[in-house]
Amino acid sequence: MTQLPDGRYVDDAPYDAQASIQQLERRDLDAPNWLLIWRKFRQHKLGLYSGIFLLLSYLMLPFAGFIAPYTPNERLSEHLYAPPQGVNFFHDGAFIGPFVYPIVAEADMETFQWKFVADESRPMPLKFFCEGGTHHLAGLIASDTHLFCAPPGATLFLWGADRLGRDVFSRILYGAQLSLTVGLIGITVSFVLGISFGSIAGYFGGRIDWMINRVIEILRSLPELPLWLALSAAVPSNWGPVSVFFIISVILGILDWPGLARSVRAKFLSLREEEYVRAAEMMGASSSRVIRKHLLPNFMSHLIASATLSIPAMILGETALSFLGLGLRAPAVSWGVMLNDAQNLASIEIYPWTAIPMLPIIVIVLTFNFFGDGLRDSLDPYES
Amino acid sequence: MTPLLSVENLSVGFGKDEAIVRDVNFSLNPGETLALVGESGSGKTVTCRAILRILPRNAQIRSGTITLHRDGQSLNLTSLGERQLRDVRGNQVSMIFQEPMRSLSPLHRIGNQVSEVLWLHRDASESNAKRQVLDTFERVGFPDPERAYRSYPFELSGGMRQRAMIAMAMVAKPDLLIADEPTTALDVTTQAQVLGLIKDLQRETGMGLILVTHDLGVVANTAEQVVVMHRGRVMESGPAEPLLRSPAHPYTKQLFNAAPSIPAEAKPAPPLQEDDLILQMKGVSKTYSMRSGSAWRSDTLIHACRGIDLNLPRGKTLAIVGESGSGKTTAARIALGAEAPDPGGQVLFRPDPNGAPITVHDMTRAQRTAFQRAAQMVFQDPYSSLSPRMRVLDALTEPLEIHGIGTRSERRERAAAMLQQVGLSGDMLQRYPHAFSGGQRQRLSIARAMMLNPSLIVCDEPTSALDVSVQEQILTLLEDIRDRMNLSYLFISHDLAVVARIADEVAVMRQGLVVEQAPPGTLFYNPKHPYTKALIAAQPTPDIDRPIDLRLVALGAGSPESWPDAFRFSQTVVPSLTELEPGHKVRCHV
Amino acid sequence: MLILRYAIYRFATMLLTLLVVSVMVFVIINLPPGDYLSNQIAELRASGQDAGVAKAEFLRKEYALDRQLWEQYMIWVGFMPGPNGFAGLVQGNFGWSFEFDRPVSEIVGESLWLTVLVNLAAVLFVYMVALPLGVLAAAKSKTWVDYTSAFVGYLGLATPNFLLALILFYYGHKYFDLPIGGLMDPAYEGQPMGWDKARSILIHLIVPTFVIGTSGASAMMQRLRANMLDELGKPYVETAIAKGMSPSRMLTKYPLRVAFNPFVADIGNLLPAMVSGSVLVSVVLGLQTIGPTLLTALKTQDQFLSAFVLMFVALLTLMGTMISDVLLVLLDPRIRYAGRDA
Amino acid sequence: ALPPLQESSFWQDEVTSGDLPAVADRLPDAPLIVDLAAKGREMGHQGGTLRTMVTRSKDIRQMVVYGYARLVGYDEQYNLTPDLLESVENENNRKFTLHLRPGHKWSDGVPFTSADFAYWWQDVANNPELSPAGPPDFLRIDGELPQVSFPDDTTVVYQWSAPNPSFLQTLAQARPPFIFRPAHFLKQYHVKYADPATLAEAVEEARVKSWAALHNKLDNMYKYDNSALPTLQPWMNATSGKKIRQLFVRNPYYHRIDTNGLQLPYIDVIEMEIVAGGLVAAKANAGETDLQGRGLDFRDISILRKGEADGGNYRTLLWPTGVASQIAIYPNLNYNDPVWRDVLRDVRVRRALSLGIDRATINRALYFKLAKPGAMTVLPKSPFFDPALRDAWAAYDPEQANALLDAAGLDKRQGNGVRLLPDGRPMELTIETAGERQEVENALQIITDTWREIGVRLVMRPLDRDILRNRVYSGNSMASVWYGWDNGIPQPYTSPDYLAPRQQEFLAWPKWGQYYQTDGEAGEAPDIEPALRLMRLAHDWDQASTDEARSTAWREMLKIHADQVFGIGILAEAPQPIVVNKRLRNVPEKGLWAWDPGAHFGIHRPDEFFFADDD
Ligand SMILES: Nc1ncnc2c1ncn2[C@@H]1O[C@H](COP(=O)(O)OP(=O)(O)OP(=O)(O)O)[C@@H](O)[C@H]1O
Ligand SMILES: Nc1ncnc2c1ncn2[C@@H]1O[C@H](COP(=O)(O)OP(=O)(O)OP(=O)(O)O)[C@@H](O)[C@H]1O
Ligand SMILES: [Mg+2]
Ligand SMILES: [Mg+2]
Repeated sequence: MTQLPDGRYVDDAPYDAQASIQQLERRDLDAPNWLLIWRKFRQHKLGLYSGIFLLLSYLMLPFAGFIAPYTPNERLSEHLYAPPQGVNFFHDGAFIGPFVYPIVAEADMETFQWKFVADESRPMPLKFFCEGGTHHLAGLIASDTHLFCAPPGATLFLWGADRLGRDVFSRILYGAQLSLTVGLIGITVSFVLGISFGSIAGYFGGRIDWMINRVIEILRSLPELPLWLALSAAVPSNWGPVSVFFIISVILGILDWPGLARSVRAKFLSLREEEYVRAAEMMGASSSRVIRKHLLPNFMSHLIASATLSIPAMILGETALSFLGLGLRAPAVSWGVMLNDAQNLASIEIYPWTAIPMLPIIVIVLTFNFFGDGLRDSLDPYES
Repeated sequence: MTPLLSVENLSVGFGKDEAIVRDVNFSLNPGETLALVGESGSGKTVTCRAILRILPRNAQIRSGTITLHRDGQSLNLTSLGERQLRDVRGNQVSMIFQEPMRSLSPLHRIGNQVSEVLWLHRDASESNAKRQVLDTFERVGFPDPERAYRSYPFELSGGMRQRAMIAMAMVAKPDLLIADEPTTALDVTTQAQVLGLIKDLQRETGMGLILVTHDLGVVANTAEQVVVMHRGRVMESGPAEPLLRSPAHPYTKQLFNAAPSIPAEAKPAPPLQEDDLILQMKGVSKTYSMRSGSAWRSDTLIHACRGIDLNLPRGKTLAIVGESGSGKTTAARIALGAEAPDPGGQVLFRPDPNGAPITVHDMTRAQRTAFQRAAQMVFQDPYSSLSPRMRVLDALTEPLEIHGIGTRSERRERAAAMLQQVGLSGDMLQRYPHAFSGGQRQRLSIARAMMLNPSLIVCDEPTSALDVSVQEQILTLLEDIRDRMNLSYLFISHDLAVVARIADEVAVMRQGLVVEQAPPGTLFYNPKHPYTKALIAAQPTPDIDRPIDLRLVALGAGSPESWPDAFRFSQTVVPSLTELEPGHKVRCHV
Repeated sequence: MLILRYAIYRFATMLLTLLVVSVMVFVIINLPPGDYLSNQIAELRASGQDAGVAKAEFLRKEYALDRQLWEQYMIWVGFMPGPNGFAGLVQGNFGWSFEFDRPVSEIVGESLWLTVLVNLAAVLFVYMVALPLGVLAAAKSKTWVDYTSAFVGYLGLATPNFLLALILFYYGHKYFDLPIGGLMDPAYEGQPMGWDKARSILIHLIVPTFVIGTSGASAMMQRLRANMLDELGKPYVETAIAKGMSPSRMLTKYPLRVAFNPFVADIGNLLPAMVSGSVLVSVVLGLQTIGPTLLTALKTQDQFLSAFVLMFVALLTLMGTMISDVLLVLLDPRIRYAGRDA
Repeated sequence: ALPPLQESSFWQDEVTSGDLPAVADRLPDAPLIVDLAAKGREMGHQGGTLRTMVTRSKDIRQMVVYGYARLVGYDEQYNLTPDLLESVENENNRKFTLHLRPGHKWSDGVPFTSADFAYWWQDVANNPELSPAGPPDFLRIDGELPQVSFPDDTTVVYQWSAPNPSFLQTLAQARPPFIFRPAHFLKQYHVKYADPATLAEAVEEARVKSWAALHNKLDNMYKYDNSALPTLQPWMNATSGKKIRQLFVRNPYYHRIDTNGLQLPYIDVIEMEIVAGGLVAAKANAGETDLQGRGLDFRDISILRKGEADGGNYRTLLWPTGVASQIAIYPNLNYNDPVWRDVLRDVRVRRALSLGIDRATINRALYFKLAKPGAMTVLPKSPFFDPALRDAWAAYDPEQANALLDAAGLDKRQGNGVRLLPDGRPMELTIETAGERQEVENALQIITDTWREIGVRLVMRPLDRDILRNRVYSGNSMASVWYGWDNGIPQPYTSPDYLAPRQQEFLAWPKWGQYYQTDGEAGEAPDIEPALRLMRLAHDWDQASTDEARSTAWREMLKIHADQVFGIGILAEAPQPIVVNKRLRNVPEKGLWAWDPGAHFGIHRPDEFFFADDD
């Protein structure tokens, strides 16, 4: 830097008027969009771990029967309401591998509770890759090998047993098969409908908007209650509980979309006035392209949040419906069914482990939330 | 005398990349104007924002100190706590952002957003604030301050929004005003008025001004100090006079050489051949209704365009100049079918010389597709016209994708090439629009319009945010393509020098009307209309010895009622556009 | 002016929709086989008590239940004279509840204000909790504030309402001496409003508000947070910062207003969703709101009562959507409802 | 001779101020004197407020049930004794002469006389506007209505040409047909008696459509929601309108006194609170009730006991329930699907299904072994009880069950072991439930497992109570679960209608029941021998003139049921938790929780319960 006599400063670094413009590596240029998103997503640690957890959970589903020590409806009638049993490793100070103490039930006719006494003198080691009740890998291949099971003569209730002596832990694993899948169908239905109708109404406006809005209004004005009541009478009786549940979640989805559609519509009504939408239209972009590429990305955060929020509602939808005589029932196992059994004071105060299914629901919902958050962040242009 | 603001060794960088602004030093005395000029993308905006610490989330000030001296106190702005900084912002130091459209909240009325500064820092009552704001609105040249007060940003023209921003920054009479290209969207008469206002304020309150601009004429007319930036570094800085007279640094020299100007001795040009018109606008008018806030008051009608007839021959450039808010953008949008004209108006487009014309507002599906491929627009506000969630690559390839042209990699190839042509580097393709400087975005917009090899481009102030050297590059590019591909432009600009250079025909607009129309030579040689004369007089030149003739400006830019009888018009009585000599039309009573 | 015209137009549309809804409501209610009186006769017979049968037979005739369905509809709405002249909805006659053996208006009138009260409390709770928390979670995203509020919210969401209520009641009673169920100490029932009564109502409202409100609050909070995060990067936020606004004021005035758009769209759903959403909660918590009334009415096919409640909820929904449509225009000046090319 | 009477402190003020006559003037000339000592109960004293809960607002009618003031009522041994009546004469079940207590008064002090009976008979039951279908069915014998006469103020005579053996039992029901009305009150609303203008005004005011509607609305002796309506029950409704907490105060004219001369009921006020069904246990646990059976389930026992242990002010009793079966499965013999119908009509199938149930496990899992596993039959308290009937086809014997099913021609099986019907469909037996009781679901869950061993797949389907009923009646449901017979303790005089295919409410033969109930207009005629036999036996009982003959009919009907397994009972006498305040006295330790006969607390006479001063 030089100072000229008239008080000016002049940079004296060499100056090249034609300084080269750096080139981007080709690899980067050709990277498809999802890769760029993935790169950003990777940086969101919480989202990443949540995603991995979810992936593992879903991968586990076909093998739930293998991991669970018991089959879902296996009743150990001598162990009603057995409390959770710890798995120990040291007996009398000596390491002897994972083992449990056998427990015996006694009826207490004063308190009307079962009293369980563990025989602390007889450690019984767990068995691995052992034989147990038949389950179906991926719903197809019958097998009776379990990852681990209770030693003969003892029980293994990691998270206790319920009113009929069924293992809560195993039931939760089996319950995941339904709770993590069927409920999501409803969300999908509701999102597909809500987004399509909402964006059509919001983007096109005018008469289409009027029509869709009237449909929405009418749909929403008719409360669900009578519908459920009518439905519970109309479903053919030879349908299995799972197909009933399936239909119900589809219907839940069908009933659920208007709310989303209205949000989408409202947002699009204002977004469609944005200049970039105009610009795209003037370039000849088709309506569906404008909606997909310009409008929806700007509403993605809301959609992701909404989807995450629907998950607990869908998992628990059946608990509410069971008041009306709908919803899943035994022998089907789902978290909602299990919680339904736990909806009384005794479960809270005396047998708290029967309310354990709340845990996986919360964990799943939270991981979905963090996953969605990561996704949101990696789609957000302002995040670096 | 202690300087009002001193910036020492400032370095700013984004993310983990190398610093974008490096070792910037300058200081500013009270009452003085410091002009920050330089290449588009050189870091002027980032520097200004660093002063108030309003940087994008991923930017950090890497080193340097920024000190504000006030009432004998000195505040280190780089290390000041958030709470104290809040007190500085808008109160002692206020800022005019470069892109006014996006910088205003779309959902609040202009008046509300502007008065807020007074509520916040001056404890003004609502009515008191409103009075002051209306007053400032008047002074920044709003013809109808009341209306502006009630308007939402989208109801205003680009220049009006910019004036609103200016008013917002100035109502509170700060100690230091940072103005980031405050007059890009203003026509020269309004610009002169605004600059005059700023000068007045500086005289009154001793306000310091950092003026970012690319218009060397403005620099010559206003600045005491000049800082020239290039690629994040200060190339040359110092008092304006010596610097302008004899630039020392090669970059400064290059910059000054590139500055266009109105030819001093214009020659009347022959009228334009009008046998092969690519675009024809016949009696186009546009009336907007402005929603009134209350349920009882009826909506206000705004006549944006009134009976516009324009013809654009193939391969030529028709420029529209005129007052801010006179309906230029509106006319352009109507020409491209983005907006429907009031009934009675018609726009005709001829895809090929012998073919039948298409009525732009009544096309079949196939015609529309063809039209949309052939006619493109460069928007006045590039930021808004780029989807914020679309990477530049996608934005550029989108037109090709829509019309199904080329393979994926070909489209990429073309995008990269186009980007280079407008002076941007290929590594920007993966960025989102917000990560660009104003001028860069403008170039993106131009690049996008050219992706499809159109036959007609409507350019709405395509170079307003560009420094003169880049502008030169872009203009050359435009001319080049025009000549090579027989492209036609409808070119809206405020810069008469640019217009003089590129246009084959110029239409001057005022209050929704074309007041004078002629080839540029004729127009600059023999301007007839008082408004045209004012425009020419208000054009600043990068020559300290030729200050703007404010008297002439005031005469022509005043309300039409104050014009000589022959030109006078009012809301209802409008003289017709008469051809005074071949190819030279003036709106006057004959 | 435009808005006024729009509001009037929307109102007319609403009346039309209401008519359509009334037909559908009536049809749906009459969809299940049988009706209240035949069920009741069956029930009476089932328990071997035929004493009440006579009365049921009487009502059947009195309320024209022996006529064609469409005639019943016309009579119900009041477009056609019934056995005792014109007496339908349009004449202000809401019909008779067989289950409660009283005019519908009497039954509904009682629970109506309680419904409004409970839902208002819940809505208030939702807004008072969700608004600040959502904004805060966005402003401080990825901090403990954000994570904690998400966790607590999802905890509320992932617990079945009844279980949540039971837990809150049980431990609330055990440790804080909160009352179990009900909306006020029965002693205050029918008493004029006074300090003690208001206090009693407030205390009784704690758990229900919480139970009904948590899911709504956490849903709104999360969505609001997402929308806010989108807005926070926008340049107009910077302008506001440059003005020197305090963060809270800035956040609420600018980005919140934009982020609020989807919620305004859903205002219409707020009351009706809470009414029907709180039905089950009210049933299990023993709240004397309109929800349980509706459920019993539906189950027992007490048709006039359920039809009226359904119509009422429908009216709320329609008014809600109407209000939200008008609000949207007010909120966002850019919105026009016109079609694409108009 | 009357013991010296004592005035109640509750009404003391009114008596002193002259608003109410003294107790001696309020009682009938011959009040009913209760000998508590003879019943093994304590003498009590007046006063106190008893809190109890119900779950639906219409359940305030439970006060009529608990109050159990009937013309004739059951005592704890299920003998009929006159209660409101001073005496009753029965001539061969054909002529009943009812004698009222002279001086007996309604709760408003107006005498209760045969005019009240006459009003009902002439102006209510036989008024076509009030009763379009005429007098109630139980008064009709083969379509014939009784001759009713009112010889004097205190005598009413009902007379038929054929016997009406259940006339008095019907009057003693938990929900009785009141054959009298407070005429003085209701006449104000009867066209025949009322001043037309006032009546029109009242109709207008009540927003009803006609005088008849108004009369019907006010005439709610059972619903008990009209506090203006005079009553004869021990407590009268003191709260107008429907409230969450309904108060009932002692009836100053109640007709029963104890041997100390204290007018019953002992307890001054009953506070009945309407709460949500799911919260009853929680509130009981919190000590917010003094006497509670309704709304409590056996599964609540542990939490109740825990509340006791935590220092609750109550104790929990366990009473056996009085229904014939706590859980019973009814294969629908009138199911619309012909193949299934034939299968279900095969007695071997029903027996096999019953044999395939592990009742002991269910009892253990659900009732702590406190219930009595067994087929559906009467309870030990009934004279017809026979252990053999209870054990018939009720042992858990999958082998025999399999053999029976094979013999029934269901010997083909699917790969997974499920038997095939004759037409090749798998034997999936759908059992529909009302979805109200969790123990039913749990029991079915256990049955599902054991039935799998006999090759029957059980599909459970919960429905709403009303929907379930409609589906069964229309023949759309294959099988359903409900309680067993309501009356598990029949006596010779109890009509065995419910054992015969005379009622659609017995879910195994809805259409046969309809056929009988509608005189052949709807439904189908029974067409299998055992059903026809039951029909004949029921008729025999109707015609029988001696207890001997009636008992014979009863026994044989029960035998047929046990043999034919029309309803598959699972267990009976399930324990019902009864929460009783520690200070509340005279509540029996072991009672039967039965609706009819029994009226829940009714036959234990809550008017004799009282609060001891301290523990
Ligand atoms: N958020 C961002 N992330 C990364 N790079 C950015 C971001 N914002 C701006 N830049 C880059 O920083 C450089 C300086 O930008 P700046 O806006 O300061 O330029 P400028 O001098 O104001 O240019 P113009 O005259 O065109 O407005 C540009 O090259 C731009 O691409
Ligand atoms: N959507 C709208 N609603 C109401 N008024 C509008 C709308 N758009 C433009 N106007 C008004 O129309 C007039 C012309 O605007 P236009 O944008 O065409 O001006 P311009 O000549 O491009 O000005 P500038 O040079 O400042 O960009 C202005 O007064 C503006 O306020
Ligand atoms: Mg800039
Ligand atoms: Mg413009």
